[in-house]
Amino acid sequence: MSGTNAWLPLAVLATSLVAAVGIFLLREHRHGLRTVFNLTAALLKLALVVWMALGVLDGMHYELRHSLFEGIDFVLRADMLGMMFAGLSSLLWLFTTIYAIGYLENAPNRSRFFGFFSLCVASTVGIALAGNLFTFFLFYELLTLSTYPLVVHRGTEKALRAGRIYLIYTLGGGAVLLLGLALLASLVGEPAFDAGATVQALEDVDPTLLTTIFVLLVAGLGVKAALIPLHGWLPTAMVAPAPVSALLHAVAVVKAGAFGIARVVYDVYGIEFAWQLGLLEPLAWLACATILFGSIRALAQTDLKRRLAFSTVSQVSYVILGIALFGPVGTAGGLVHLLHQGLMKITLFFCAGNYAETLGVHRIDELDGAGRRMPATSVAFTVGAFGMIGVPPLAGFVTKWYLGIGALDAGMAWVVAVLIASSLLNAAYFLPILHRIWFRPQRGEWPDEQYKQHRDTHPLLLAPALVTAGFSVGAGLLAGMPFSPLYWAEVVILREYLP
Amino acid sequence: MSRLRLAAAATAALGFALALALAVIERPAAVLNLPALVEAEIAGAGALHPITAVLLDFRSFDTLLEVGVLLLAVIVAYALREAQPDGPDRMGLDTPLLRAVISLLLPLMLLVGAYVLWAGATRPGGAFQAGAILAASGLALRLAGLRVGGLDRAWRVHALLALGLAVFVAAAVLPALAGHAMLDHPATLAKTIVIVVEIALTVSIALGLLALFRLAPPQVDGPVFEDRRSKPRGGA
Amino acid sequence: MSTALFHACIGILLCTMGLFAFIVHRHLLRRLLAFNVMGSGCFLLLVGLAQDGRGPDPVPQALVLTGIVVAVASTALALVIFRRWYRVSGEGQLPEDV
Amino acid sequence: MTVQPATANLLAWLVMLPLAAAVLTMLLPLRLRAAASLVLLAPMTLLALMLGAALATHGPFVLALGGWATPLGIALQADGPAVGMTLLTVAISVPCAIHAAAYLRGHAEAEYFWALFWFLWASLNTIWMSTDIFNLYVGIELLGLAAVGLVALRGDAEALAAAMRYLLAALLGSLAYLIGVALLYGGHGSLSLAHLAQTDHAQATTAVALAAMSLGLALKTALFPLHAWLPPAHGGALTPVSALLSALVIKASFFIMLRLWFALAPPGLSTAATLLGLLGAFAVFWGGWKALRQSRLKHLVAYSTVAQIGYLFLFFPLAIGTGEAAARLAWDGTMLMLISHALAKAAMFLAAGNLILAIGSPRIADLAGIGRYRQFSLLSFGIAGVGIMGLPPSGGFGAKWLLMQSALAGGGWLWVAVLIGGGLLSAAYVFKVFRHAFIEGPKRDRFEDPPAALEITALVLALVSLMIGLAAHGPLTWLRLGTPFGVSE
Repeated sequence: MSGTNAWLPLAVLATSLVAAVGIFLLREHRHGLRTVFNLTAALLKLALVVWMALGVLDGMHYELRHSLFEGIDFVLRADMLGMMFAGLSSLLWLFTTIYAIGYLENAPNRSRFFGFFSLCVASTVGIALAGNLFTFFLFYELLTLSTYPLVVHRGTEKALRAGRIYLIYTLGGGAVLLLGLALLASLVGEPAFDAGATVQALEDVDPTLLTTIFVLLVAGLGVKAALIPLHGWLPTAMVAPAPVSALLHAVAVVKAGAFGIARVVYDVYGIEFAWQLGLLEPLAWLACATILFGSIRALAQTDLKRRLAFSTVSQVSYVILGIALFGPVGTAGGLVHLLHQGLMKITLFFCAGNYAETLGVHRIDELDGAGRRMPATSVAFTVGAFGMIGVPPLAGFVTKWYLGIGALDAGMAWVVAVLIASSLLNAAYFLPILHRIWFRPQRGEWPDEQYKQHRDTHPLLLAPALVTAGFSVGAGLLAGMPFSPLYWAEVVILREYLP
Repeated sequence: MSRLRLAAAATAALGFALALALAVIERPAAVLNLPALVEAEIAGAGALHPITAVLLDFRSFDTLLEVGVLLLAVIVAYALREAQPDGPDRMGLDTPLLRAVISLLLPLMLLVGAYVLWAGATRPGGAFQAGAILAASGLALRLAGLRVGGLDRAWRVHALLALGLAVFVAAAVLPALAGHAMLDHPATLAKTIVIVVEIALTVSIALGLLALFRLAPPQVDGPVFEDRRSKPRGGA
Repeated sequence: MSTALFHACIGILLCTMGLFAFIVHRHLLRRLLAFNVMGSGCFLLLVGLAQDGRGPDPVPQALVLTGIVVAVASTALALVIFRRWYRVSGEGQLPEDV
Repeated sequence: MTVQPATANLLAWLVMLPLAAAVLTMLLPLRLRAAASLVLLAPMTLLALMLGAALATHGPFVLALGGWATPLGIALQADGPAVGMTLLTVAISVPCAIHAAAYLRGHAEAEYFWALFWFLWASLNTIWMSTDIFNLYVGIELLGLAAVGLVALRGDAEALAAAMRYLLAALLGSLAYLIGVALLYGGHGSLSLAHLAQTDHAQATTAVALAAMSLGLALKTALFPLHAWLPPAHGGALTPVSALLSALVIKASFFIMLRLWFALAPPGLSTAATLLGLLGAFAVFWGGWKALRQSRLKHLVAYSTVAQIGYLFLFFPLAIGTGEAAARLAWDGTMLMLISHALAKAAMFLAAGNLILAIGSPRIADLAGIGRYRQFSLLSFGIAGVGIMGLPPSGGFGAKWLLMQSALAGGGWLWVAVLIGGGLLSAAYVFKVFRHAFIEGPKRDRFEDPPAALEITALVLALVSLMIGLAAHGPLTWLRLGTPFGVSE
């Protein structure tokens, strides 16, 4: 293995780590330099990830190994699944950074914010590149730590409460995950992402113990993936600034949980072994319950961001559902939704942030007539909402289609009913919003109108929303083309799960 | 005093005594005969009296640290000293009778101290005993309201206090500079070194004990202590 | 029982008494006295036990000399701190646990 | 292994130089004491590094002081743990000294701080290296008195009471230890650990001696329920003193305990070991709970030390009566815990002291608003907190991982629960500080600015405590040299 191949994963990690350190050291008023740091790191990371992803596609092997203790290594490795997640987060990080620069203009504590912001993405990429469950756990906990200051960023009583709840859930989840991990390590040594080897090592082990470990791992990861009943932190964390919500819901946190479950099912236990142990069907049940529960709760919310939050609870479980469906099509549906949900949900949060920043609108019933004041933002929001509902040809439709077929393949026809019910619920909570935006007249003054000189809103806020909206249209329309999310998901399946 | 505490103390003390008694009764016969070893090696040591040989040669490292402990106690006492140093006016009794007695006793005490130091080489005695006697004579002087003129300067007192440890450390280090193990004095010099160290120790121990007494003066009145720190600092 | 063993037993007795007093009393001077009683007991035990049935042994005697200096230094230090504490607070004992 | 006297003498130089420095800093004019001490840090560091190199080339070796071999004389030894701890002492003392030089500038406490500091260092090095149980006694007395003196330096009523309480505990602990020495010498006629290790341990005398010594040392280490002296002493001392005490001083008595148990533990001692482990477990929860309830920042950190000490004592049940693999993992975990706690806790105390300087108040509630203005101090506190919470990638996490693996290998589910539960509890009290620090409000916007030397030393220690988790493999292999765990590989 050549030197660069070992150092490339580290370089990807280092881009945002170095940026984080640099930003921490900057004085608060050095806005220009901080922006340069932020954008350079984001672009550089994206370029490196794309380069590495193409390399992986060509069959290159990128691995960095460093011995931590006897028998436990710190491993950074690029594989297809990891690159998929790394690609998603570095792409969305770029947009979120741009958005955050616009959003936080003139706000205090920007050094701290962007420092932890970079640290957060470094952890996410670390999660994507982790070559064994131990390394995964390192970054998973680092993610918890680096998101806390972002959640409490506003420093209000509500924000601090949300931060406390966030910590209780995530650190608790981390502890459960650690327990599962430690048990697993005591059985197999290094818990490598190598399902074949693990299965061999686990052959003689009591299935009850294996099930316990699986439950512990999934429970620990399920906190971040917001599986019921571990989802409580997500709606509370809505008090954070909009870019942080985007980070939590689309780029990093919930995705890290879902991605972790994918790793556990595919790379630690192996999907066949997990199926044999009978672990997948309960997971599917749990995912379906979360999907329906999230949607029903979303219906009842009057706060726009809270409705979106419960929508996330529901949508992330599509990913889990896809993972729990035994068979390539279901897997494809789940993995592709990892990307699709990210694109769509980030669009929605950018838009919700724009409404709040530009008009001071937080509640859904204040949105009447927003389409006329902010047409571009509203178009982006509409795209995201239709995508979530699963209207063809948008990205969400592709997911649901594959999940449905996958469910039939796996012999779980009832899942299709859940999917239909969920889509109806999605429609039920998104369409009224769209109706208010486009078809209701404005009711008096906006609560707190800013950017009056702009036709819509500040360009730094608008552009990211439009671009991600465009991506979610593209991901659906061009699903059959090379390098689309679906293409990647299929490559992952072909390369790694169906030898 | 609560009954509970009494009971707890009694139980603890009783258990402790029983365990010790058990340990004493059950103790094995020692395999090793250290006194015989001391006897065998004493010719190569720096003193003829076995206790002095153990203290200042075989286990001189212990003694070195012990001198450190004493100096350390004096340093802490200095660090915590009163804002105004106590003078003879606060400590001395200054009665003619006391003066007379002390003027008679003092030469004798100094003589005994010197003898005890010298005797340490061959029979019970040595630096600590001599130092204690000298400290007692110094104390007697202080009580009579007399001061030793040369000891009014803090630096001089400090230097004499540190003398013992300084000389001992120097004696420890010298063989190392000559390529031997630390504290390993060549047989020809061992006796001289031991004597030099003993004299230095005697001075420092005497002064140290005296300083400890002086720095915790036995009066209850006097001004209440004023905070001596230059500016307050958050923390406690 | 040899003299040495007798010394050791007295040592145990002193240690026990010292420990009891150390726990029972709150006044710092009493506790310091208790500590010194314990210390003496300990030295007696050290010398007595070593010399029982084995004749005079210079090693424990030397150890005890060292131990005495250490004990004197510790007691003196304790008294210095006690005096200062007494001056500052007017109390002869430590405040109960916070 | 025999080595040149010059090499073996490195061990003694590491005690003599600080003693000489203590004398020097006592005699120098006031204004030169700090400067001289800072200059002397360089040769101390160099000596420790040379000792490390000597161990790496020659393997473990001993120095017979005065040329008298044991059991007649006293020997100092260089094995993995001894040299490791010596290096750790350098790693903690150097930043603390730099911090103290800045912290004490212009304060009356600076007058004798330096002499006490050097005595402390000399006694620590003695304890790491000595193989003679009576010499260890003199060592812990020197250490205890130096530590008490440092606590008392502040001179106010609270500091004096804390020092007095600490002194009483230290004296009682030393006496318990000395009784053990008397029994061992009475029973075996030797004071050398190496000789004592070869004696028959299966009788009451050794057991009682070990029990008395362990009790005394546990009191000095502040193991629950003997910890009452620690929070006022560590919480109330001057900041650099708190850091030194929590990082190193309590570790010294624990270290002696480890040495004794290696040399003397009679077979079938798992009950006593379990008892120590249980006390450790209680310490973890009680210390954590009390830390959470504190309203003063440094007292919170001090109670955190009470909790973290508990983890160290898990070593006994994990290593005694379990398999070889479990014992080895327990040793690695305990050493890593000791090192990373030392680094992280020193960093945390220094950072806490800086925060206190910045807000001008010892109370946690007064931190409100500091998150915006003095993020640097807060960052150091946070990084150190990662180590205390045992979250990755810190050394604290690595230690917990190893201890957990050891517990799982030996089937000790209880200890796993302690490790995980204790981690959550520590997260609760660390984040309590942050919850207050992040409050934004109109309360205040003026904070003092601590000198850069104070901030940088805290940050450097914190970063080292974080990074040690990623670079632990080498040091851990090294720390096994000359111990019962150093066999394989």
